[in-house]
Amino acid sequence: MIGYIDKIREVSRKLLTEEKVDMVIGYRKGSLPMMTEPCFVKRPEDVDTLVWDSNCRINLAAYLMDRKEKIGIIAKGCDSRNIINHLVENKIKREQLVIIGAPCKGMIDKKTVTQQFGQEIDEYQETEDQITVKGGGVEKTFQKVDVLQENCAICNHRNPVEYDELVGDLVEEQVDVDRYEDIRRIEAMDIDEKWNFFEDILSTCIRCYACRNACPLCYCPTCFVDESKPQWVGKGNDPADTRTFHFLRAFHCAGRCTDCGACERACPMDIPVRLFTKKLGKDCLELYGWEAGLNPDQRPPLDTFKPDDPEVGIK
Amino acid sequence: MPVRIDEIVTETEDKMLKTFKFVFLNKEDEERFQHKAGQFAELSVTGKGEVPIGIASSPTEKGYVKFTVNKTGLVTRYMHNMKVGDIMGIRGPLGNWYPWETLEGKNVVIIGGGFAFSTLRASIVYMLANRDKFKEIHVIYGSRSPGLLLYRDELAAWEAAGDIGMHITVDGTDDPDWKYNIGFVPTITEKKAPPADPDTYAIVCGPPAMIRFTQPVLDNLGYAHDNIINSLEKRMKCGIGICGRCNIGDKYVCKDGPVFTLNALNHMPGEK
Amino acid sequence: MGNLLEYMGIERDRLHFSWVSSAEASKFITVVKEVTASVKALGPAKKFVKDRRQVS
Amino acid sequence: MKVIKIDKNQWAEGLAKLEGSYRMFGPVAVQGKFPEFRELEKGDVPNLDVPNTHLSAKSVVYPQSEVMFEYSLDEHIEDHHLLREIEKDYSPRAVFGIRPCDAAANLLVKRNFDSKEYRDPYWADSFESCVFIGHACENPGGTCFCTSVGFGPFNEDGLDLLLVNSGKGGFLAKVITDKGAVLAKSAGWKTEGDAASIESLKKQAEAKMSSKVNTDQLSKKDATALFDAPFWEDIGFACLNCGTCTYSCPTCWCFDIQDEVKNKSGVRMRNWDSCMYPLFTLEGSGHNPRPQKHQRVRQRFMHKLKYYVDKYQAGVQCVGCGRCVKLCPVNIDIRTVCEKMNSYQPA
Repeated sequence: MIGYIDKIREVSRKLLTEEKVDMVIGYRKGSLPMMTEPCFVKRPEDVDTLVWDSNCRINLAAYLMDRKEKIGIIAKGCDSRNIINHLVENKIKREQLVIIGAPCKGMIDKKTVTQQFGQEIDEYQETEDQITVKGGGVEKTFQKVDVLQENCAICNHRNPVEYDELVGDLVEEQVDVDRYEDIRRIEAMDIDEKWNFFEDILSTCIRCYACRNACPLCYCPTCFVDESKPQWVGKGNDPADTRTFHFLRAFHCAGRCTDCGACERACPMDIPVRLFTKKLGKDCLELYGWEAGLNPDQRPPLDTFKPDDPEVGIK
Repeated sequence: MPVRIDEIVTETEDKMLKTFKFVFLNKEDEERFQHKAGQFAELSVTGKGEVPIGIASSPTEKGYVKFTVNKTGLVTRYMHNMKVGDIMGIRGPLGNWYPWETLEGKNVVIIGGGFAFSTLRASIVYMLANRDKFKEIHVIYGSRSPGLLLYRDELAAWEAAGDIGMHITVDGTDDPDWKYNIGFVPTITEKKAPPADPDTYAIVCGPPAMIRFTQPVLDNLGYAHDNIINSLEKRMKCGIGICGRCNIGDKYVCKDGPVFTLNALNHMPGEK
Repeated sequence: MGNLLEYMGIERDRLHFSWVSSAEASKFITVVKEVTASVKALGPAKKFVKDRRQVS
Repeated sequence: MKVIKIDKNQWAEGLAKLEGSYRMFGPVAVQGKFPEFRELEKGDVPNLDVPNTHLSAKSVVYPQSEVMFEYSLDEHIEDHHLLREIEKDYSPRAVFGIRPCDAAANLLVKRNFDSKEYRDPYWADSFESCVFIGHACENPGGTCFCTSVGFGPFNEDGLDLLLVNSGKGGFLAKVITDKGAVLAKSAGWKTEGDAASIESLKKQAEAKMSSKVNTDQLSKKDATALFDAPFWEDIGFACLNCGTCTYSCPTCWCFDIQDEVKNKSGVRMRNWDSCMYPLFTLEGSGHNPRPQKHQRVRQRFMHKLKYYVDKYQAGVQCVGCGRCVKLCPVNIDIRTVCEKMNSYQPA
């Protein structure tokens, strides 16, 4: 994965020079160690600003919505699945896109590394399997597999699902991952335990809606929380309103969420909001055998009806 | 300031605009509410919220205040279902006003369109009550059709009185008895506006498209940008310049505006 | 929806789904009886209830 | 100015004494959660070991949700549909361990909420009820740049007392205002301390500041030229409009006003709002003067680094706490943006 960048720049330069695309969406170096910043490149001579490392966490599909240009876009497994979502939901046209596939072995979780390092990180380096961080006169090396983002660690679609170019060899998919261990643990709780569990994790929510805004699925012109006629949910930080928001947001992502982790990454309070969306992912998988963003020609389960759909709880 | 709804008049045939006449519950509030034409106030409906609306009555009309309210959002929709006698609130007056200190002794042409005519009505009534303080007064007012004109009875009365030049226009009509102009406001402005003069001021208030197309007309006529006065609109909440949303550059439309000369607007970032 | 509500800690029996045609009067009665009975059995909802917010 | 020495025991005793006469606020660190700034529960002590709270301390003076009025919609009640003022608790508050950046931020925000023209009673009353006991930063973080915006790790603006670690759980406290002196007296802190050692610690801390930003040219720039500068699309591209920067910022003050009704009784409240959201400026007509996300990003930076500068002639609306830099999920960095604005020359 470490060597992708030459190929990324080469492909981008070619696409821009031959005017096959108006812009390439990728990542550039961040101002902080272990950070990259999503960016666009419009001129072939600027492609060298593009970078690639294990900090390219952001889901670039979030930047495609309603764009009119022809776009080259770098896509990991999750990005490509969200691009497919956009195609299915008519948010962008396939002809507009040149998907530059980047088979992914998972992105590093900066929060985990910072926590385990226990110091402010001043410098960062990585090799194929390891990362090394320095700061405060201390240096520490981690195995990448130990510090992946949680959603990357349990990812079973690391290769781009759809692509026009490929910047590296396809990687082996993880087959034996248990994606829903945490969900089952909650499912096993009794009803009040469940309630209190979520009451606790949502107690720090500041209702900034960062999870929604960062989500590549959340593109409604007016979100239900912003509606005033009628007003579905109160705008203060009352726990009942907060929970209503999280519950409904998750439900709006049912059958669409690719577990890209954008919501949790954006949450300034580190609330594990994926616990909601993953539950719905699990239900969709178990009830309808569905995983989102794998096929641009297939409608998602919640907007189709089949006579043999399981009728859960319908009397 | 608590007020009671004293009268509700449906202004337009699409029933989207109603004029509310409020009387203050407390006499002291009435005395404290000293406004000038061009200002606005926040109308408050408990349980729904507040909405910033231009004051349609002139300070010379005593004992009540009037607001013309377009049915759009949560509060205005609710207001359209309220009845005479209902209690609500007014917070104001807020914002600045048309520069009456400057306008005295000058020619004034008022150019308005659609339902943005309410503070212009206040201005006209105010000027008529102080008619000797102003030189020539012209009013160019247009709407899409005759049924959408606000204050039709008053328009007719002003026209009949003859001490101001009234130029009413509609974009189009199939009414054979329509006796006024037909054409867009910019076109009528071109024909009817008085010639530019350092002593002639234009007050322009209307939908963005009207303002955009009237501007070149006034430029052609030679109006200096200091002599063109605009009134702006923004989403507002506090009305006193502290909640942060209605700024253009370092000016808050609710407090430093809504009235700006075009010259001032030219020196502000283009976020209108 | 029921799944997610239950997952969050809302009693399953507070939410019911049913298909009832306009011609199925007796089914409608049965369903309503069932719903009211199961909700009554649960008692008043204590979750998702908004208290008067505290004044700070 | 007086300097007092407080040892570990005196500190604990003092806090206990103050508990009776002040509402106590301070940083609290709960295992597994971010350190936050809030009102202390009885017997809790402020945790002064945390580098800085995750979100700013602005909520002490300016809570995220605050009820302003209440009313009844029940027509049987005499004052139905009329707003009633709410009794508020503005008894003295002791705010322990606020960092100099957050304390200075209050003064910046004060220009908005408590000016010659308008005095916001909720903000101003609550601000005036506070005694701010600051905690100097001996080890500023890598994203801190307070010294670049006119403040510093030992800055005293907006503080009544400044605590400096003196080892072994004790402090040196610099008395800055009378309010601070009164608090120190009622806590029983009176041993004279060494003012010179504070000065030397201050120099050491300032020397550790690694991040520097230039703001000197901002006031000279033309606002419309900066507004029309070509770099905004590039700066704003990555932004997800998540609003984290505004909610974590100690100097962001924008709010929204909302009514909430339950049965027949309702309240009018205000909540923090954010210029990152499209709804912030959406007008009733459907027109939005800032429909694009880069326009909203531009607004935030222009407000902090240009409009505020022009309006008050008192520097930028930023105290260099670095929270937005650290928390931004896409690494938009106000320092980079500021440099771009500061060095911008229109073509």
